[in-house]
Amino acid sequence: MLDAGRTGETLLEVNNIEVIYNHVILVLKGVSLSVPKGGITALLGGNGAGKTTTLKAISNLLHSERGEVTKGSVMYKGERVQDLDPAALVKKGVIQVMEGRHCFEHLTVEENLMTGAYTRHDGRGAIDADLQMVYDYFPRLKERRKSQAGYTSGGEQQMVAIGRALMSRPECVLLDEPSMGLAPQLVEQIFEIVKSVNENEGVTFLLAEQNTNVALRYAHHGYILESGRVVMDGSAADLRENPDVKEFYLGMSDEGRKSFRDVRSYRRRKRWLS
Amino acid sequence: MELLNNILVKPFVDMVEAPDFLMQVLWEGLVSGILYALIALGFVLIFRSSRIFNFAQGIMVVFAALALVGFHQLGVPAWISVILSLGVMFVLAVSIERVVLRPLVGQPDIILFMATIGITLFLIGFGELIFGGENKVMITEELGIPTGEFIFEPFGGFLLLEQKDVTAVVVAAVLVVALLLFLNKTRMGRAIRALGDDHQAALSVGISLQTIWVLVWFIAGIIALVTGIAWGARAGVSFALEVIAYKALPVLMLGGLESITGAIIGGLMIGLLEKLFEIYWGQPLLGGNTETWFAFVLALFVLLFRPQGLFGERIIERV
Amino acid sequence: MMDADAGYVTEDGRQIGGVLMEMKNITLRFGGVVAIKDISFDIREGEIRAIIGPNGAGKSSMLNIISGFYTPSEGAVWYKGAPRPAMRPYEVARMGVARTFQNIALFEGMTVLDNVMTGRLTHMNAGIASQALWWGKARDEEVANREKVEEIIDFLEIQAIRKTPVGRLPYGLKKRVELARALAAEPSILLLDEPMAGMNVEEKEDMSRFILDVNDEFGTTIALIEHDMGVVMDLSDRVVVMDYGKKIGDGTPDEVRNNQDVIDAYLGVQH
Amino acid sequence: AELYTPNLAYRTGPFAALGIPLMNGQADYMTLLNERDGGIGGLPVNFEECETGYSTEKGVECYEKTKGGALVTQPWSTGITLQVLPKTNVDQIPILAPGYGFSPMSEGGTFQWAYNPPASYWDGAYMILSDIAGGDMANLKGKKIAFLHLDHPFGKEPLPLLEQMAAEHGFELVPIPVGLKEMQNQSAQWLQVRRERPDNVIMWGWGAMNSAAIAEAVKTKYPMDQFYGVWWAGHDPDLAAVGAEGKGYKSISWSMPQPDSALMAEIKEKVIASGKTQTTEDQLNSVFYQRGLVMSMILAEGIKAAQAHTGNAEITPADLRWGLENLDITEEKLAELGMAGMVPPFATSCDNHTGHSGGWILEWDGEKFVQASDLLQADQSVIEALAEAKAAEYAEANAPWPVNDSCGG
Amino acid sequence: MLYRTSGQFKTSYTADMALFPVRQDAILLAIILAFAWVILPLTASEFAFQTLLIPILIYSLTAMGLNILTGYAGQLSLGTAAFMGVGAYACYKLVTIMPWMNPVVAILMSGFFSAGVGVMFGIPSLRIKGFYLAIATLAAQFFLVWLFEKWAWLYNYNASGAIQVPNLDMFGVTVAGPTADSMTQYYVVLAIVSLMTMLCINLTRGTLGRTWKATRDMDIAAELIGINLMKSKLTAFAISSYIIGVSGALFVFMWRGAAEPNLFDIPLSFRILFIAIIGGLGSILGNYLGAILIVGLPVILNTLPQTFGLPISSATVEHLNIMIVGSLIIFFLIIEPHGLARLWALIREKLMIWPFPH
Ligand SMILES: Nc1ncnc2c1ncn2[C@@H]1O[C@H](COP(=O)(O)OP(=O)(O)OP(=O)(O)O)[C@@H](O)[C@H]1O
Ligand SMILES: Nc1ncnc2c1ncn2[C@@H]1O[C@H](COP(=O)(O)OP(=O)(O)OP(=O)(O)O)[C@@H](O)[C@H]1O
Ligand SMILES: CC(C)C[C@H](N)C(=O)O
Ligand SMILES: [Mg+2]
Ligand SMILES: [Mg+2]
Repeated sequence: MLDAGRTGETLLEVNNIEVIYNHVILVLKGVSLSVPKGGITALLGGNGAGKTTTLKAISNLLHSERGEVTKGSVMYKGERVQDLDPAALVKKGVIQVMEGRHCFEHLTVEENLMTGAYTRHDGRGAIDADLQMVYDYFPRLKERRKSQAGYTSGGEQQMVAIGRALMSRPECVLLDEPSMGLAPQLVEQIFEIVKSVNENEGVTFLLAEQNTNVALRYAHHGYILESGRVVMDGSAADLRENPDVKEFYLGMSDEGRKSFRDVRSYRRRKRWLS
Repeated sequence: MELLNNILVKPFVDMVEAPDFLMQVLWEGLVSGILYALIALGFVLIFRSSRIFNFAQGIMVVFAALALVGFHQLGVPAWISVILSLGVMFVLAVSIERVVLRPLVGQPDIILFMATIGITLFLIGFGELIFGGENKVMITEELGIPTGEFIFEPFGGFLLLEQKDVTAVVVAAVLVVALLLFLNKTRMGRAIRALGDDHQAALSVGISLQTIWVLVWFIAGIIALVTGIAWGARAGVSFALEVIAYKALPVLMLGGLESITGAIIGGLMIGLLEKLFEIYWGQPLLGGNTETWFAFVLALFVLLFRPQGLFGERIIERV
Repeated sequence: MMDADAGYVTEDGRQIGGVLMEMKNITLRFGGVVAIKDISFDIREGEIRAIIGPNGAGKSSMLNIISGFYTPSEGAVWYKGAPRPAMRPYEVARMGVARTFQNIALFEGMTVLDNVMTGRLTHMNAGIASQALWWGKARDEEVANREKVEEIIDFLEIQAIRKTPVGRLPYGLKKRVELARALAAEPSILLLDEPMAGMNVEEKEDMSRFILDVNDEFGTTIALIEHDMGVVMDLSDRVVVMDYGKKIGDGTPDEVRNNQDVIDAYLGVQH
Repeated sequence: AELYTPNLAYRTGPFAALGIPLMNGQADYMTLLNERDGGIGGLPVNFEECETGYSTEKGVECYEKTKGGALVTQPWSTGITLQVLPKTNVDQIPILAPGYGFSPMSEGGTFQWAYNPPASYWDGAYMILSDIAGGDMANLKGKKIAFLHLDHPFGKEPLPLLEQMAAEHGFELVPIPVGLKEMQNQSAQWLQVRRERPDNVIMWGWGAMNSAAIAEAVKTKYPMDQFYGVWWAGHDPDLAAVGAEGKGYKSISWSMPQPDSALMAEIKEKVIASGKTQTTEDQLNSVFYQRGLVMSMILAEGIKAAQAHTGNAEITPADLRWGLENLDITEEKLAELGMAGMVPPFATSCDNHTGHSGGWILEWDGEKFVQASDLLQADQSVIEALAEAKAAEYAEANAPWPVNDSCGG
Repeated sequence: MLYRTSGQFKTSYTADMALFPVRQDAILLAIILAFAWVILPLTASEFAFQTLLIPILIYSLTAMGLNILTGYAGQLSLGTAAFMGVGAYACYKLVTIMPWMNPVVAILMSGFFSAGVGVMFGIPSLRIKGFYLAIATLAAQFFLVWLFEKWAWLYNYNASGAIQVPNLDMFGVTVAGPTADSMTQYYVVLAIVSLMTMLCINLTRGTLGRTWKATRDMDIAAELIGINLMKSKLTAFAISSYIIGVSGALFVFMWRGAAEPNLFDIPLSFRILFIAIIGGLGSILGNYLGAILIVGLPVILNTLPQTFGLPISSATVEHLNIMIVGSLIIFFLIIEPHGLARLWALIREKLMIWPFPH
């Protein structure tokens, strides 16, 4: 079951891309990944490793941040998608849930969800059905559907953002840090939802996560990014067993979980080169 | 004492003594208010969809009106001129989106604001180059707008309503209702509002900035044409018209930058109050011409109590 | 173990002092929404106090009340045994309360160094003339405070990015710069709103280290909101648990961890 | 060599519509001289324009830019005239402001470098009042006269005279300023007119202000025959826009179009036909176009006088100053120039920089302006006394101000 | 290469805080100063003084004042010209009431009047933010210009309603008025502008500057870390208006020679705003770059048709000018929204690492 995603065809492929911000800041130095259809792929790595940048490079949202892909290519279903505008990509089924929630503050929760259906033309009925589906996944949103999104709590906003993406009936969701700032219970809940959407609707996920622990429990496959390069990849199960990953990303030493009080040295050396 | 009397008593006595005149003052205020409101509407629409404070709305009014008159001067029938001018406004919307907005996506508000001032200058120069700087007469009759007047004789005095002003009021009302429905009840309208909150997020859900912006600027162009016809019918068409666009600013602030209702109510309030103030206080006590600043001071005063304007969206301040 | 006035000694032998700040029956309403409902708890000198609870429980709001950004609808904040009069947030900051923010609130247009220097504004008071001439007091102050700030920069290991505009920094570093800015004020109480959100374990370890060191070295009292139970349980001396505006638990990490209400409302499973 | 006589013109902005025909007239006259006579005294005239848009700021820039080789400065705005006035004293360049500028400029002893022939604004105001009074100022007593004016140096210019006259002849003067920005929207001003019910409205308007005022007057149902304008407020198209409803509107004028004059024939032949002009056919017989011709004629005659005086074709600004001070435009001279009847005869002198030609009332008959009075004259004893006083005041406020006492006066 | 910084080490914080941590910058400045103080005055024509040098300096100063408020403290102002007007009228009243006063002293004093008025109109900024605040400055803009027109005392009841600069002497030299020499005026302006620039640099890099920038970047956070927003905003309004007032006095007394109220109307405000924004908000250098561009451009555009002998009428040139200025504003905003100063910084950064691309 865990490796379910690996067997299928490749949905999304990133070949050796390089990204530069503001014409001077080189952030991605040749990143390649492939996302198998129907799987959950995790993109792990520390702060500033370039996870968000990678996702934005795929969804073509870099432009408005003065960033550009200067080398390499992004292929979706075997087709080059780099030069599409983000809207066209959404129509093709790739949608991104941005880091930091990004709700439409002044729209109500329900209106927020409805904007997700913007690119759809399959009729009111189908859209309403999907709205119902999102409410089923996130009952809390149904309660707050008339509130302005700007006034909902962090967790609720995260749900709105994910729900909104689902409203577009995507084939592939790029999920950026879904767990950030969420209560532990909610983190589990959101990942459970990701999992069931993945299983029930066959939606492919590429998720960038800091919370390695949870991510590797739900993902099928993982990539580890450091300073703009992929330094390691493998199946989630393999990664979980890797001693470096254990020490640096899962906070486990050989004796099991360390207490945060006991970490004494600030700098530790990794065994791989970044 | 004398002064207090002049400020607090005499104006009201005057109002009561000549009610027909008061009504005329109110009507004049109402009509200019509607016209301010029309300009403000164009602003609001663009502001909602892009947080761009579109300073060029005023010159768009002039430009649309000039195009209309210009086509007609070339011998094109009036209604075809209207269609051609709409075409011009569409081309303008597309060019602005292409040349100015697209490269400036995501820049701070003030930069986009500056860019619209750049557009304003460009259009002034360009407009004068092709249409010439002279005053033109709006083709009111050719468009079938009634030019007569209604004369009433209330309280033994007289009240004169020009039919073209009445038409302007009616058209404005229709336009507002249509816009409100469009923004609140349609998919596009929702997308426009979403875009105003967060460009990036809007992009990420597949709302195409380009389409929406062209659409919105085009609608603003249509509003500009309507405004241009209405104002032009009153005062002729010339570049001096552009300065009335400044009046739309306090209207916006007073009503709230993102509110259609605000634009209308703000426009009416400012139109009425500034006229009343000018006639009953400004002219007798302050040497006149208070209309240059009254609207701004009024708006400022209101903002002190409601920083987001009367109908503006509450500013969400959280940390 | 807990003496009301004299404080207590922690398991690892640190002496915790008397009550520094006390929230008394705080209620906070926004229009019809009750964000906080009659909550009381205290923070002792030298203590690391955690506030946890589900999203929207009112934790950040509580912090905002402490730092003067929100005024409670009912109840009051007591500071050093006396109710704190109504004051503007900057006056609260000048009393020695510093904080970081849940959604990073750095000054994006400034360099890291300048950001941290703003943290010391409460310690600088040269006149405008002196500043304009860059002479006398202003100049001396600038140098003296710069030294202080450099210490903090060293301490948090952000030397390399001193002159970088913060807008360009990755998230984790921004959080660290925010901590630096708060520390620069040399606060007596430091409020941290989810300092480790969005970090991986390695970075959380670093951050934990910094927090513990601040507490150790400067004796700074710390109130902290955090969703990572590992961190909360390991670092804090006492924990308050909020749930939709109500307090549902208060005590040592162990007590809280085993509180059934807390498990139901927040933890989901036992941690 | 050439005679460089730059013109600070405006063909853009809200004042362009009225400026253009005037400036076309000016330019065409010079073109005619260049085409027909090879210029003046054998030297071609360079009548370059510098665009000001009627903005004082731009005007001063243009003055600075052109003053290098210029024989004269023609500011084309009272505001600009006032601002360059002190500078011309230093730069020693004559200002030629035909029919505009500061009325006390007639005091040649004080304003040695400034000329406003053939008539000043005070002349104009006086003539209008005398037409209202039907020749006897005593009739003004008890009247209420509104003075609708551009809130700009130009509009304020006749105020001292009007105030003095009001005090002296016992009529009530109600000044109604129109801000530059409200020119096009005068509803407040006309509401005031409606409230005050003045017996007459005198308008000192320019640019888009005029058409708006005339339209509002029609709308307010103000009796048109009680509505008077200065000579810059009598632009044919402005009235044509209201057509018959404007019937009775009057404007004082020191010029009169003469469509059948010899000059017009020559202009048509040598300038219009050869296309060396921006003039359009329909402008030719308008009041403003033909007034433009007169304005350039005054300058050309000044140059001729200077050339005759010095015996050189090439003259200096100081020579031209002499020329402008010794203009003698007689009936015969006008006939000789083919301009009979286009302007009343006048002469200037060291002490009299204006000439005070007097003027006619032109009245809109529903289609065109027609002459509606004999030549009117302002009472120079009144005007001169006031001008002297104001000139002295000016000199004192701007001390040290060079005054030439040798003119007498 | 030119900007290689290797070999330049700093050993103390004082050295690091010096104005020019990079030696090449200091050299460049020295060259510019030599130009401004010696070479330009010796070679410039009257035309150059009047149409380029003096206005560029004065506009730079005004833009600097605006930049303090908008670029550093983040409070958008659309009323700059009116505050220049306050300075100009104050100066006019000072020199006409007290003709013995040293004109430079009068100019520097007139800034205090505009500072006062500036603070008054700044008070709403405590509640009103962003574009809404622009309304307060617009209220100032329109109200003050109206006042300049209606309050005859301000212009000594002159018939024209304009103020006219009388001849003013300082130590026996005429520095203002119709007979003043352009070079003298240039030096007076240069001295005042240089002094003000120095003060501004110091203010913006010190405590106050940080207070302002913090207010600009995130006012809520600023207040929560101990910044008194009221003080921060009002000092910004005061200092900014002071500088703008002084520049307004210079504008009329050292350059235009006369002014009528509508000179201080909104187009002038916008011109200053252009200079500040195209130059770069939050930069001192930018004001100069912006002023050079905005003042120089029309001069060049105006001379172009002549030099190429194109038969374009002056009106057409004017129209084209407006169009071109409008387009260039957009163009510069697009190539670098943060202004010419940022563009220069990027070039400088590239020069430092040249010939390596990243
Ligand atoms: N708009 C931008 N301009 C300049 N540099 C940027 C920009 N956005 C990101 N960067 C830089 O790119 C690098 C990678 O950033 P990115 O946001 O992709 O990291 P990340 O892996 O998502 O980190 P985090 O976990 O903190 O979100 C960082 O060093 C960051 O400073
Ligand atoms: N300024 C405000 N106006 C209206 N409602 C507010 C405001 N600030 C907070 N709230 C509401 O108060 C409640 C508590 O919010 P708060 O931000 O304190 O939650 P939290 O415990 O910090 O949650 P999280 O863990 O998601 O950050 C929420 O329902 C929120 O919507
Ligand atoms: C020169 C005139 C034609 C313009 C304006 N009437 C003035 O005197 O200023
Ligand atoms: Mg990220
Ligand atoms: Mg929170």
